Amino acid sequence: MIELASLSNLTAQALGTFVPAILSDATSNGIPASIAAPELRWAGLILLLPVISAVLCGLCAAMRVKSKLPGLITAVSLVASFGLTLWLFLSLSNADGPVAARTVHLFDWITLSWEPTHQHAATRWTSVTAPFALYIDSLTLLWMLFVTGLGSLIAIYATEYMESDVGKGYARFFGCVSIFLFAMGALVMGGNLILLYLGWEGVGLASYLLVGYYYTKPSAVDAAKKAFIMNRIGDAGLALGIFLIWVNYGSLEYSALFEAMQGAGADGASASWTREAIPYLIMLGAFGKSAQFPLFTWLPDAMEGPTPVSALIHAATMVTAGVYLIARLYPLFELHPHALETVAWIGCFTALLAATIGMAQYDIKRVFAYSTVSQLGYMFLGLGVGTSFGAVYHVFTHAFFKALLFLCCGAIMHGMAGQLDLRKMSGLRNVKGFGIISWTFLVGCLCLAAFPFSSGYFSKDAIIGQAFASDNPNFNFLGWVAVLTAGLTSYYAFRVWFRVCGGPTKYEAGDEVHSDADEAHDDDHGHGHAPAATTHHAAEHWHPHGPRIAINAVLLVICAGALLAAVPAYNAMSGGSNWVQRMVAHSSAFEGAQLHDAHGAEHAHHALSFTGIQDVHTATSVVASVFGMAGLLIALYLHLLNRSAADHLRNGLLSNSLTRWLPIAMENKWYVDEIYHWTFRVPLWALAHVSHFADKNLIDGVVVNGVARLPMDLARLFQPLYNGVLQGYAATMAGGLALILAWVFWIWMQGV
Amino acid sequence: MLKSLSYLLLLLPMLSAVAIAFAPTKSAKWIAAASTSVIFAISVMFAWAFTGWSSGAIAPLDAVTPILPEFGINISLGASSVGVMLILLTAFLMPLAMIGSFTAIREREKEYYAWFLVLEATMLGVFLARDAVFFYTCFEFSLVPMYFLIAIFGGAERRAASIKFFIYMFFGSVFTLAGLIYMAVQYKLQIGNGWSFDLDTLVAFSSNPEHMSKSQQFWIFVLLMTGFAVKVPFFPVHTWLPLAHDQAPTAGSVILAGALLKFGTYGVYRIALPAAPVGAIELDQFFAIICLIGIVNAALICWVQHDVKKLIAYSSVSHLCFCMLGMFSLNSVGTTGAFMYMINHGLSTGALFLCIGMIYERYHTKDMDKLGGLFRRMPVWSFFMVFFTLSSLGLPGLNGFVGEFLCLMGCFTADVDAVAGYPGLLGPWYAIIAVLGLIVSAMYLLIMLGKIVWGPLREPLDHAHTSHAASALPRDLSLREISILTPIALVSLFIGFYPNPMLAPIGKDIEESLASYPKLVEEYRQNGSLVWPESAKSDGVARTELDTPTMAKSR
Amino acid sequence: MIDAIMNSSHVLVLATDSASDRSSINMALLLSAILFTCGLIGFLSRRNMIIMFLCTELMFQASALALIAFGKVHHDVSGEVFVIFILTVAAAEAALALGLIVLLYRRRETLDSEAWSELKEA
Amino acid sequence: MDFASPSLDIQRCGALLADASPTTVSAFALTIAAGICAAGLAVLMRPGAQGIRIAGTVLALVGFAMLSVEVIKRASVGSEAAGFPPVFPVIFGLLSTIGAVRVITHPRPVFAAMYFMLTVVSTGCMFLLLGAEFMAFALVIVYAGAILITYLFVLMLAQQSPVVGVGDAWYDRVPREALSAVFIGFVMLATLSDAYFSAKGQSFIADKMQASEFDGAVAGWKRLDAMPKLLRVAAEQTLAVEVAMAKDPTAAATTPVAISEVVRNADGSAITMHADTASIVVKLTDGSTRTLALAPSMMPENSRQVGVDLVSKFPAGLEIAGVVLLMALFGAVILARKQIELGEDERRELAGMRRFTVEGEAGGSGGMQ
Repeated sequence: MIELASLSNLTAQALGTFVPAILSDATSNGIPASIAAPELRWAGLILLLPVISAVLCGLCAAMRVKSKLPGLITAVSLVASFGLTLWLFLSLSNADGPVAARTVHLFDWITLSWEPTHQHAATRWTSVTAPFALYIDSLTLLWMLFVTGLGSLIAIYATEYMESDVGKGYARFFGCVSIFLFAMGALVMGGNLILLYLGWEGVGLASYLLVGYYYTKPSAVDAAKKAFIMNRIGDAGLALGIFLIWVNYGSLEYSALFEAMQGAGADGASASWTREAIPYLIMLGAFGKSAQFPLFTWLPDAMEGPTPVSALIHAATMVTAGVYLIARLYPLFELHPHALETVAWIGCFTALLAATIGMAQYDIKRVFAYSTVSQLGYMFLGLGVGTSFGAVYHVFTHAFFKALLFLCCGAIMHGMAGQLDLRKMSGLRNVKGFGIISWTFLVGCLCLAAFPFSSGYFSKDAIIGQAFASDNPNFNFLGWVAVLTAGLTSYYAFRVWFRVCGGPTKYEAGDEVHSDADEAHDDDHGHGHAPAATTHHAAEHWHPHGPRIAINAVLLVICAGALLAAVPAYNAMSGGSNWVQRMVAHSSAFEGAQLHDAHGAEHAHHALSFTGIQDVHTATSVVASVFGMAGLLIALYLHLLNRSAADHLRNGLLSNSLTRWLPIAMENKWYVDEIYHWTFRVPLWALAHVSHFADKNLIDGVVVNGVARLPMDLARLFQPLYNGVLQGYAATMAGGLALILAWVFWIWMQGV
Repeated sequence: MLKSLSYLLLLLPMLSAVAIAFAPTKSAKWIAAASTSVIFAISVMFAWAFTGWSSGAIAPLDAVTPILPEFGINISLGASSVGVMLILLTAFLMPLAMIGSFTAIREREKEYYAWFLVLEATMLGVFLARDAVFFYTCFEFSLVPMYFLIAIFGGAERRAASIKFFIYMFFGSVFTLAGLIYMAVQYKLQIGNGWSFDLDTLVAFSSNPEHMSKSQQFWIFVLLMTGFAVKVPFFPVHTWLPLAHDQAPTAGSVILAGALLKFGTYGVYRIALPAAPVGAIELDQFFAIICLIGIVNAALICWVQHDVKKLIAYSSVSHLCFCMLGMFSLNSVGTTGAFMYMINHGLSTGALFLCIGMIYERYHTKDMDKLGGLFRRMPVWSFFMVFFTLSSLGLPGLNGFVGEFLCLMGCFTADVDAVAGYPGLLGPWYAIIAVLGLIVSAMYLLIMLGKIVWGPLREPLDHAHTSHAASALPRDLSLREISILTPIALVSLFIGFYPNPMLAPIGKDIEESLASYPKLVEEYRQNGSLVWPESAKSDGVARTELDTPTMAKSR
Repeated sequence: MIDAIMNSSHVLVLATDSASDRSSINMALLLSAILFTCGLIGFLSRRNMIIMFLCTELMFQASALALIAFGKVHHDVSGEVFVIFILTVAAAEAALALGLIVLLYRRRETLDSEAWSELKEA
Repeated sequence: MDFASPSLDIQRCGALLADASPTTVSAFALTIAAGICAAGLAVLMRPGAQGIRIAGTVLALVGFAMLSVEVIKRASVGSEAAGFPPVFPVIFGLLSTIGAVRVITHPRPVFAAMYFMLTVVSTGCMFLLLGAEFMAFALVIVYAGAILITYLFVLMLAQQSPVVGVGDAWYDRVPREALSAVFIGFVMLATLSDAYFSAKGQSFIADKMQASEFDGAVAGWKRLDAMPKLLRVAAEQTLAVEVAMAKDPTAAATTPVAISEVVRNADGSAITMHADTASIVVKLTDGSTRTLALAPSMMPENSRQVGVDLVSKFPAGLEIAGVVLLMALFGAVILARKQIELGEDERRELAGMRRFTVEGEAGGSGGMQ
């Protein structure tokens, strides 16, 4: 107990005590003014290298290269890219002082300027300028470090993982990965919102192409489509937000924008709805990309892509873009506390929702997909309650451990012929070649479950602690929800591990979907699957095969990364400063003074005061650890020690009419997809049909053809006169002549 | 130099058409390809020699050939930077369309290529015209070659399509002619130094409050817009387009989407907006709402199409409404965006039509339910298809994005409540609804990709049979086809990443030709109306002078 | 002989003085109107194609008469010249139209004009 | 020419029509008369009993009489002399009208043709009364002699003989829509007669006649001018008359004077027009010149005038008329020479097949669906 207390003090130091000092530093300076740094133009290479690699991959595809060359190219260029990022980081970071933001102008992209028409708009609102420029501050560097780092590691992993596709989709895969890295780089390093938007859509594209990598599988195609469209909804929000930012702040470049935002209260502009709407629209974009509540359903489906993709894009990097966006625009959000509270609510709700779904999934990749959604919810909670550091730190740790978990899943899938059902695998730790996988898997699960003193533990507690530290009772409530979710997280993480790696050794082969789909059906008339070949394969000649050096090495490196991600926190505990926190504090994501005025870490009363622990973060870690351990123990009992109890419990819930909805709803993902289908897609689809019908029959049929038909019908009116008999025509003619004569002689001439 | 090049631009296509008419059938396509390529080279030289890039002014070429001097009707040529860009676009697409038809057209080749060259002459004429009558003549005459191209070389419903196309267009543009003539007659009556059909003169005349009253301006705008709206096409008058696109031969669709539809937008920009600012401002919201309906309606319709070509055709409607929305934001940003959109729509939709044409040549169907998973069969084609689809849905980094972005930006900056910004008349709400169109466009385009490019392979049952009969076309794209699509792709990428060389001249051009707008728009925003003489002095003058001199003169 | 020559101008032209000239002109005009009307009525109401053609001849007569009467009014012989043309046309028409009537008659064995009404739609 | 543009002429005619006030009454009278004629004709058109037909005849005659009276009354407008009542025009007019009415009412085509001949002949007489002798004879020769005979031949070829008991073919007995036809005719007759015989029309005619009298004479002399032989004959006769008239009974044995040539002006005309006389200058054989005043009777007669007019004023029309006739000849030959071939439908019908032309198909229009 004493030990625990001392530890918690250390934790408190790590997480809390440095905050005021750094904050005061940051607040006094504001966001450091950016420095134009033309000498850093070489940083553009970080973006250029993936582009070159993408082009080369494209050439390989065109030349039908049948070797691992594309993978090699990509891996090399991404590693080089990482090296450059590291170099950039090292060259910019000095011992302790803040890293001043640098802007590097590469070339003009969109430039449109005009003479000012308003007197008071002489400086801003005179141009729409979006140069291809980089904005490099500590947040950028932090993000780019793990993006390029994990990117290159996963590329190396994929060179082996994708080897069965060599000569077929191999070049395509790596080309898309390169495009992704370029887009992600543009998103993170871009010096203005338009460039961010380019990256934003670019990663969406890469995600689309990679999720749909197994394009012969209709489910993969649908998943890709769904991912892109749902993202597009978010993107639309983001785009609107960007426009409104321009309208309200007059610029799109970060450096000018932050300046404008900091002076936002002073420029005398009334708080119009356009200004109020900005954070909500930005939020929509962030939620789309980061799979938060209204727009989260695409992420689990996106697991149709190859596993390295899931690890890289759908766990570590792309999905955190939403967090990056809000962190990047934190000054904006701080102007709108209600928006931040919304972020917190939605983040927390998503965390809980996704955790409950994750508990009931059998596909291990899906479990971790929901887990990703859930953890992203934590990050947004962190942003919402005001600890951008906590959010970013969680992004950082999560990138490692979740990538690790996915890569482990991928390795298992690779070795088990595509098997992902946790009911069909058991005791893999004893299978030859799966040792490294199992133990790195365990490390991942520990981090995910926030096992004390793992990296996830520190980052998650930074978030939850901040929630409890708040004066806002809503945030305290959210904190409790988050703690509960932490317990659930722990449960489902270990449910997977105990099921798959623990217990007696037992396994079935999967259907080899990911590698055989192309191979088996490259004949001219093959459609879909060739089941005979596969079953044959599975039944007689199949043995699980462990991964080779590339996968194992990468697993170990990322495992190390996941463990080492806790180092900044330990560093802080031991009296140093948390490196991540320092990075965040010197960027635009620093937590502004107004959020922390009322609730410093030191104050006496907080929501967890009943535990008797003075420091809120310590109290949080104790409470959360209790919940986490509870989850772990339940998982241990249900899924390792007494597996039949799990089924028993499930049956018990199902048989009780009061509770039977719970497992059904959870297993069916709370029917969110179905609700969307019936509330949005179907009415819209019906509207489309109505539109089509109206267009074809009403506008074209009645109006247009009607106008065209009018003369015809008019003619039909006189048709009886033309009865075909000569004398009929003659009578008409003569009558007409008589009438004309009568008119001429009796009327017209009288008037002349 | 510029003058002779401009004449060459007009004459060369006509001469080549004549040459094709007298040449042996075998050489028709080669003549067409060669002459369109030469025309493209000339247009590049023209653009190179063009002096108006930085000034933005409409650069008269001093190329005036009187036709009816007593009525002031001349063939007078001139170009603004915007016009030069459209000329470049047209001349760029033509050789590609011609080369793209090599295997598709095997009967009546001479007619086909000759009509196309005539069409090119009319298109270049529209973009070069500085005389209202010459403009209108080219504007209308383009219908004739297109009519024959659809009626002879089109699909199953080609007759109905061609007739509808022709009559619909003709019906609309008669009103435009009426508007132009009204302006000219008023000019004659009020200025009194004879007739003039010079576009700049007429535009300057009719936008002057001393000459045109509020209601006159209003009706001039309505008249001019009627024809242009059909061409654009705006929402309720768009129904000719899907049919015409669907039935036209591939190259016809390419040119229709790439250049012909731009007549409408160009006309709005070049004539309707500058000539009748009052009408434009007062009707602005009406047209913007029409655009919005068009965007969403057409996008939704795309969703339920089974025919790829129809889908792209409807998406064209949606896109052009988007473009016009940008233009009707009546400010520099939106109008620039509209122009980028015009060019980019020409490129990406044209390329999509080419892609679909290639599929049609191989499978003889455009039905999405019969085709699927073609990536397995034709990866190179699929690459281009995906590429241009993405460009069409406005992926940043490709050409479509710049225009789309600026159009939306135009609507936003025109916000009434904004702190500041470039004045305009629309607000965020317009853009918000337009964005819905973007979402739906992503939806239908991806569904299209999902059906024909991805998924399990589906080919028409009789494919093996027909492909042998049809031609020696390879399974995937031939080198010729790749070399058609590659330039478009490269240009798309270039524009996507470096649109600046286009943005600056367009901006200048807009500042020049819509010079009166910022002030008027600002005034309208503040007062809700414009100070404009309700009845100009013209009425009395008109009545007294109408009877005598005009009649006598016309004898 | 000389006397005969001197008086010969009155031999054939019965009406030389203005009033009787005018009354015969008037009668001629009236007759032309009546003939035309009769021809018209006949053309419209008779079913026999030959009679219908006869009626057109009647209308020719009427117009010839009117031409001559007005020629007299104008003291101009052009009116008579035109009558020659009318005669020409009438003769040509009679030759062709009657030939056609015979052909038509051979087809349907009737002279009823209503037997030929294919021009009507539906 | 006076009538530069026909529209002007009509307008002037209309202006003339408008100014006389009694026109309203007379127009009414004319219309009534035309109406009575029409009523009579309408009765005659219906196949009916003898009594009704007689009534119709009486009615038509009354109408005709009223019209004639009105018309003759009008002829005196503008001239003082009442003149000799125009017996011949009325008689020929009546005959002609009776013929025309019978043409359109007689159920037997042959009789109709015969009545038509009556009309032609009496119209020819009318031509004579109007001083158009050449046309009068031409009409009778061409119509009665040629065209009518053709009709009769065709009637013989085509007309079925009346069936005993049934009578004539039904389509000859029963007129179609006689009433409406008569109504149309009535409107036309009323209009025309009103136009001709209203006060304005009459004064227009009178004015025209007066105004153009001199022009007519001039034109006549011009035509003589164009006929050198006739001119010479006229000159010789005039000279002879003049010599005879001026012959001094005392100077019996003078040498006869002969004309060597008719002197022509610079512009080639020989006849010089004065106020109302025409004169020529002739060179005599003895070298002297002499001016001769031409008597009105020297003017060429009607046939010559028409002939000269035809070739000098309307040569193209003449040529075209020739071509028309030639073509008609060809046409008639072709029509008569061979059996016209049966159409597709007829042949199919004969072969017992379905007709080719489906009802309603003919109206199918392509175009916009």
